[in-house]
Amino acid sequence: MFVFGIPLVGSAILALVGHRESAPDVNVAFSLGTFIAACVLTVEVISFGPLFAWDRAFFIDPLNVFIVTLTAFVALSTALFSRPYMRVERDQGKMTPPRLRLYHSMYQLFSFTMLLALTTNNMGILWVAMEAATLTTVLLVSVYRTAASLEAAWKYFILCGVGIAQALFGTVLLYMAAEKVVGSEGAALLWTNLDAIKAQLDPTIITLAFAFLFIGYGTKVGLVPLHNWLPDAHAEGPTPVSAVLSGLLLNVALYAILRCKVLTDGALASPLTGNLMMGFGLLSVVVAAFFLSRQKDVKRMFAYSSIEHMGLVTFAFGMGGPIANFAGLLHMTVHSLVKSAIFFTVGHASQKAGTQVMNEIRGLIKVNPTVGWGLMLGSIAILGMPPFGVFASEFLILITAMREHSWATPFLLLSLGVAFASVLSRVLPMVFGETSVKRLPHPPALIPVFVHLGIALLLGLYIPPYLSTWYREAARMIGG
Amino acid sequence: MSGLASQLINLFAAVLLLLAFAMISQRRVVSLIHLYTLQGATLTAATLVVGYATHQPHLYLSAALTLLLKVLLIPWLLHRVIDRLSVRWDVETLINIPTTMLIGILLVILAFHLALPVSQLSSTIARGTLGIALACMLLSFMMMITRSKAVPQVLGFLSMENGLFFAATAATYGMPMVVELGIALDVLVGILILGVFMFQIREQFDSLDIEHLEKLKED
Amino acid sequence: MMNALFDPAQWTHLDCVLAVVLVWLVIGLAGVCAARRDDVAPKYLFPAGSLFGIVLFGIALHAIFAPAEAAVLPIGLPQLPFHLRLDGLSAFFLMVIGGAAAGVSAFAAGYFRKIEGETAPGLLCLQYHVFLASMAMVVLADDAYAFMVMWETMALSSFFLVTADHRREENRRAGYLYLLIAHIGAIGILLCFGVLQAGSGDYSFSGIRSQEHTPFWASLAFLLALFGFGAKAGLLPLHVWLPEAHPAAPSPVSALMSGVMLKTAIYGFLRISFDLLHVQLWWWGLLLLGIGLATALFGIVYSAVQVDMKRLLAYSSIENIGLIFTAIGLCVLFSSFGMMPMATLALTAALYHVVSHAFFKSLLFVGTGAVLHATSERNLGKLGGLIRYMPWVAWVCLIGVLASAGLPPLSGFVSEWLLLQSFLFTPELPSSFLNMLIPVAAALVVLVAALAGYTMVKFFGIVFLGQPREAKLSHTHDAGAWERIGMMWLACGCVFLGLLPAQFIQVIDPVTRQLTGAGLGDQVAGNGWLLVPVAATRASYGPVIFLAGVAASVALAFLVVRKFYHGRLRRAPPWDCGFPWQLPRMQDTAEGFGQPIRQIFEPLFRMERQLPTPFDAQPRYKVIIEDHFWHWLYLPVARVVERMASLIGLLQQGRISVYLLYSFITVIAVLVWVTQ
Amino acid sequence: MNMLAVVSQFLEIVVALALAPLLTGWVNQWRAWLQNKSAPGLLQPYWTLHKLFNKDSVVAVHASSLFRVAPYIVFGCMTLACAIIPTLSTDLPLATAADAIALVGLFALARVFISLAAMDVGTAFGSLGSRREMLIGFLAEPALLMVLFTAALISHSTSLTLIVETLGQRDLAIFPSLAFAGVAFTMVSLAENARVPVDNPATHLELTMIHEALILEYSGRHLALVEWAASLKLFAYSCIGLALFVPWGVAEARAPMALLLALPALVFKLAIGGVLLAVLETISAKMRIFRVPEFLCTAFLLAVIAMLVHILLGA
Repeated sequence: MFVFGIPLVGSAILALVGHRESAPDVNVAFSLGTFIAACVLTVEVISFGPLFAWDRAFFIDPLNVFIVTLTAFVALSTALFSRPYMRVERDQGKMTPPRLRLYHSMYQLFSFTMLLALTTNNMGILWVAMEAATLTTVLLVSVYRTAASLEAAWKYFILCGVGIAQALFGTVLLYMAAEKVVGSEGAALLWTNLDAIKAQLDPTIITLAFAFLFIGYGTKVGLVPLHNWLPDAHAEGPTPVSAVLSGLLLNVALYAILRCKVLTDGALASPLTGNLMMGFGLLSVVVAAFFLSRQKDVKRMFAYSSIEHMGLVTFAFGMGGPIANFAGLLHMTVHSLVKSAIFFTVGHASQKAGTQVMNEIRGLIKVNPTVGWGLMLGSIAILGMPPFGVFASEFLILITAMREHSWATPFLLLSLGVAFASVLSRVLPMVFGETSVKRLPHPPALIPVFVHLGIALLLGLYIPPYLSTWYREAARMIGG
Repeated sequence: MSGLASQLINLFAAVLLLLAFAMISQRRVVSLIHLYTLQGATLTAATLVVGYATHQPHLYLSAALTLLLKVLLIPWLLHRVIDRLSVRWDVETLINIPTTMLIGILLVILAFHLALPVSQLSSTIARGTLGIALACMLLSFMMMITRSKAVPQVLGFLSMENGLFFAATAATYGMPMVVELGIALDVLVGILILGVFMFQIREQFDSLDIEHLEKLKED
Repeated sequence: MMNALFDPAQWTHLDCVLAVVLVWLVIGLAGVCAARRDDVAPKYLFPAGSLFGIVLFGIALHAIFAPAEAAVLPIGLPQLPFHLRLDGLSAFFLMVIGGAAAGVSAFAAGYFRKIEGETAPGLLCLQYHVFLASMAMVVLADDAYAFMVMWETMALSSFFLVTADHRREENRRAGYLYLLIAHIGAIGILLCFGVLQAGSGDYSFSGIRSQEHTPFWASLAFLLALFGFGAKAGLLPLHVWLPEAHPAAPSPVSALMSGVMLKTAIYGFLRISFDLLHVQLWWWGLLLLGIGLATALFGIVYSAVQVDMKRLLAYSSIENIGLIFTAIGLCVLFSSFGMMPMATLALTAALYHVVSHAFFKSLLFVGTGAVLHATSERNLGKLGGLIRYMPWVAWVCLIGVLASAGLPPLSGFVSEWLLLQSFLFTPELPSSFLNMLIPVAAALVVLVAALAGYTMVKFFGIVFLGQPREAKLSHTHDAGAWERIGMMWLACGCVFLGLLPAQFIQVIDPVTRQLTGAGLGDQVAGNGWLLVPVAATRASYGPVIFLAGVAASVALAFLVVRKFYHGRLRRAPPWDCGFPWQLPRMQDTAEGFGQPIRQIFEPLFRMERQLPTPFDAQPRYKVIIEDHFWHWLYLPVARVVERMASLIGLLQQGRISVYLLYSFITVIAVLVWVTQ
Repeated sequence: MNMLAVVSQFLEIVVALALAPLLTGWVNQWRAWLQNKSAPGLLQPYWTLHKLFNKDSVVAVHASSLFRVAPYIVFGCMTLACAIIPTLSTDLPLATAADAIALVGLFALARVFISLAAMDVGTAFGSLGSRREMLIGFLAEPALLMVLFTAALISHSTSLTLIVETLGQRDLAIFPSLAFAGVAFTMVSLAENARVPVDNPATHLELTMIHEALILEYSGRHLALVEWAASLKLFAYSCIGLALFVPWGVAEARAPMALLLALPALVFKLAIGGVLLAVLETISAKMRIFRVPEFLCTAFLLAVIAMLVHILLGA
């Protein structure tokens, strides 16, 4: 289980040396290691099927292994991106060595908690990991120690803490329901066991449990109206953190919800979970779209776009069925790729302009064409323009919605249109036009951006067969 | 025997609920912390009883944990914080106390109503207590909403945690050990971070009034 | 299979077309790779692209008469790989794309030599060829997903081309408006497909074809298609992007957008309403007729009052699209009453106009491009007298102008002639109400055609004739070799389409057979140079003889005059009415030329005039003409969205207690909801 | 197409070229008489043309070749127009090449060229004239076409020869649609041929002139061609009018005798028409240029009404 061993060690080491000049490279190195381990793991799972570790405390199946790989990958590229970014921050005096040390060790610790949450088989540990993830990211968000970042971190902590508390209560209830069936020992919280006996779980308790779990983890997914921490945290933290928040944390939280959904669906006959998820998903999409149309701060805007897309994914999983689940997983993938890519470019852009206010960022394409085009293409992609992958998943989601829940289609399309208009009208003047800002001391690392966009593009035009089988497997597991 | 135990547990549950109400109605920060300590103590006791009644050794451990954390460590930390920051008063609440109480009662009713079907199914000796735990949770949630200073908010958060613990203990004889440990760790780290935050907030806004924390919004 | 792939002898038409598309993409990539050297793209790549345009033209022309071919590419969604199909309809539009692209690319080779705006020629080359390729793929696509992907790729690439010179704010605005409306239209199309598949979940066109729709769902699909494709084609009231985007783009791109891209919208509309839908209701036809006529009239009237030459042409494109939709509407009307021969006639008119508009409008746009290059002036008020300095461009443009004015014996006239012929059939419709309505429609069509003449005279007269209104114009240079070649190709297109309608209708014949089951080919074939769409006793038109007649009498007159009289000629200054201090600036202006139109059609405009008073120190006359639809449709929508946004903004006022309250209420609500 | 067809076609063109100036002269003479002026001789137009052909043509220094080509093209268009309108016979080879719509297109072609030529010199008058000419044009053309459509609907054909044949064979029934069409047509032809009340060929008053403003820069042979073309246009319009509304006496195919009879009939009809035109011009007053659109819109509406009436009453 190198997968989360590496980052754990990494965080420990970086906690010591994180302030050195070489720290970013060490950071990258550890992320790389994690990624390689994840790839190995993936290969194993693809070849030998689901596997357990440490007497079934850990458990890998197609569903989580694909998120594991994604997480490791995005973590790696973000680490790559943060090398020059943090150097610039340090030169600009925003980051002092102790803060850098904190940042790096927390970064690794964060990816550790992510992977732990993903791979654990124990719903309790899942909760612990999520809470730990919250704590680490709180530190990451507040790393600048500015008034704004403190406020953001405070809100983030309180809101998510409360939310997570709900989730804990849900877990308790789940445990309570489970132990009636399997008796009270630790095994009663192992997801695999629960999955095996989910049909016998008591409906009323499970219903309550899911309600709490959904609200709890839904807070971390950023579903409206539990989303209020999200834009602040994204806007005020360092950009790499915004990238991982959008790209990873939300995914993992959603993953937790999915695990619970599987159990609950097994226990209940009613489409309760589906309806809940569809309702909140739709609400998030619509509200976020309108929020998008009034943003001034670039990172804040893309944070809202994350809310919108998470809502879309939640809606997709809520609809269920092979196509919708497939689409949801696909959308998770492309969203975290594209969104993190966008945050990379945005990071450079705002570093150049020295502000995150969109009206003061102009003519990127002139200063640094790659950043400009990266942001342009990224936004185009995130807005669901073909030939990028986002369109593929949105297409699938929409056609499923048209077939099964046609009442929802107008809302979805309306909000997609509004979102399109809003984001495009902000991004165009930022990318195009004239400007007077100069280049940065450290050349930005833009390979990640274009790698991400490239993959998204590929997924839009051609989904390799093993990938699609893998998605299908996962979709089936979610209960397609 | 178990009858006695369950009565005891119900008693503790009632006490917990009482304390929750008390916390809502309490204005002074110091006494809030005292109440929180009491809550912790009650929780410990309840855990012990349950553990004794059901012969679940690991509950003793968890009771010990609770004692360590919620009766000794955290209150001590909080006391240090408020001494350092010299915030002994939380003058005004956002909603005045009587209204809060009324809403609180409604919440309790709701919680019982929700928990009733569940607790009927529950086979444990502490059947009625789930509703109380839920009620405690909701009450402290409401307390977080109504308080406008940082420390009381944190206290609300913590007592929420207590409610959860009680639920875990009463309804399921506690979570698996590893989970308990994890949760405890999280709570500890959380409270440490919060402490640090309060100092930072203080030095940023030279007050712990979270009305200062309203800059980030949709304008 | 593999060896078939490597042996061109075994290639089907579809393979060839795909090969051309690939080559275009490769050329584009080559442009980026060679971005360092600004002369590679113009010198080699664009000519190559133009060459393959001709190739595509040839293949498509051949494929029209061949049986339909289908293929499935291994790319796309797992559930829905790219289906491709090359049938008569798509081949026809491929021909249009290839033909126009050939000329325009050749012109572009000369045009993109200097860097236009900010985007380097290499990158432009990529965007340009991706644009071409995506248009070709749109007409090939045979399932919803492939269609949507290509459709949006087309919009995206053209959007980047429109914003090529993004330093100007209005260009960015134009690009934004364009992409936005294009995207909203695409949403409409997507919905339309959703309705068409009728819950079967099969999004390949063959699957959609096999569905049966009730009139209600069919009508819904039809309306959605009308909305979606109308947004792209520039139908009222979704036309607003067109006059903004066309001027903003580099001229070859405007030529492609106006000449070809709008036609892909026509293609999509025909594909859905004739191929995928099996029923046709008479009121659809009426609706199309109404919208088409409104668009045509609106377009030409606005075109007549423009002072920017590219805007003028853009509005004239709106007019032509309107005419095409009028013809389609007539066709739908006829076919809904089962009068297939007449439907075929109308459809032929529509398709004929598609091709001729593709040629003459591309020609005119590249003409403006040449002028823009030479003078860097788009404002009619600052041009004039260019026929003396750039005679090539002037005379070639004259052909385009005559064609676009719908004058015999050029291409524009043929399609209008066919359209009017089909109008003359309407009295045979079974519904008297329609019979009463149609003559008015016919009258409007004629009015539009006549106004087109007015507009084109204004365009040509003010740009090329008269005296140069600016001093700098007197040392402008004529177009370069590549530009001339491109323009000549397009001009030849106009002339041939004008002179050989009978022959060209043979090309349209398979398409109409596919769509309406009938064709004019056999009918027309017998009469040699004469075009006899229905019967010799009904109507006939022989452009060649016509031209011969005019030419003969011109020549005769010339010879006779020279023979019996003399050819003496004296040059003298023109008569100055006894006022010798005349300046070129005193010539009639574009505004002046449009003034009668402004007066007659006043209600159609939203004008704000600024008239000088006798006491002004510097008297100035200003008139701003705006589009009503901005104030009727677009601004209100924008306001509504803003209102919603500001309302929603109240949700987030930064107070953490309120946020907690949200969560709290949510918890309670969900709990209450789940427990019952 | 047989010999006779060729002969009649040839004959028509010759007759048109020959008679057109005469018709102009005839109208002018009558107008003068009606206005108690001493009239110019009947053959005056011929002398004018002869004189103009003999003069040098003076061309503006910066006039382009378009300016010099235009008169020939206009002349050619008008000749063709006269060739396809069945005046003497309905058995015309050329008529198959251009039907009623093409005829209107032909007029439009001529108009566009003359207007462009007028703009070419770039004097104030030229562009003013061309603007007014196009203004009249775009209002008159639809009206004319509507008139022709009415006839076409009656005879189920847009080919002029067939229209004339169908109309000619009918007995003296009154077509109400044709009545409307007739009025509309008269108004249109007044406007198209620069006649009072729309334009006054006799004056060179800047504010009012249209046709004269167009050709102001022309002189010598070019002017001669333009003038000749103008009279050809008048001739053509009169012939259309006659063909539509008094189609009797036009020779059917393969009837040599009728062909011989057709000429005097045509001359007679033209003479009457000319007199009527003169009377019309005398009794009506020149209107302001801004009134012209209203005038023509009326014509346009009348023509449309004519079509509607035809569809309504089937006549």
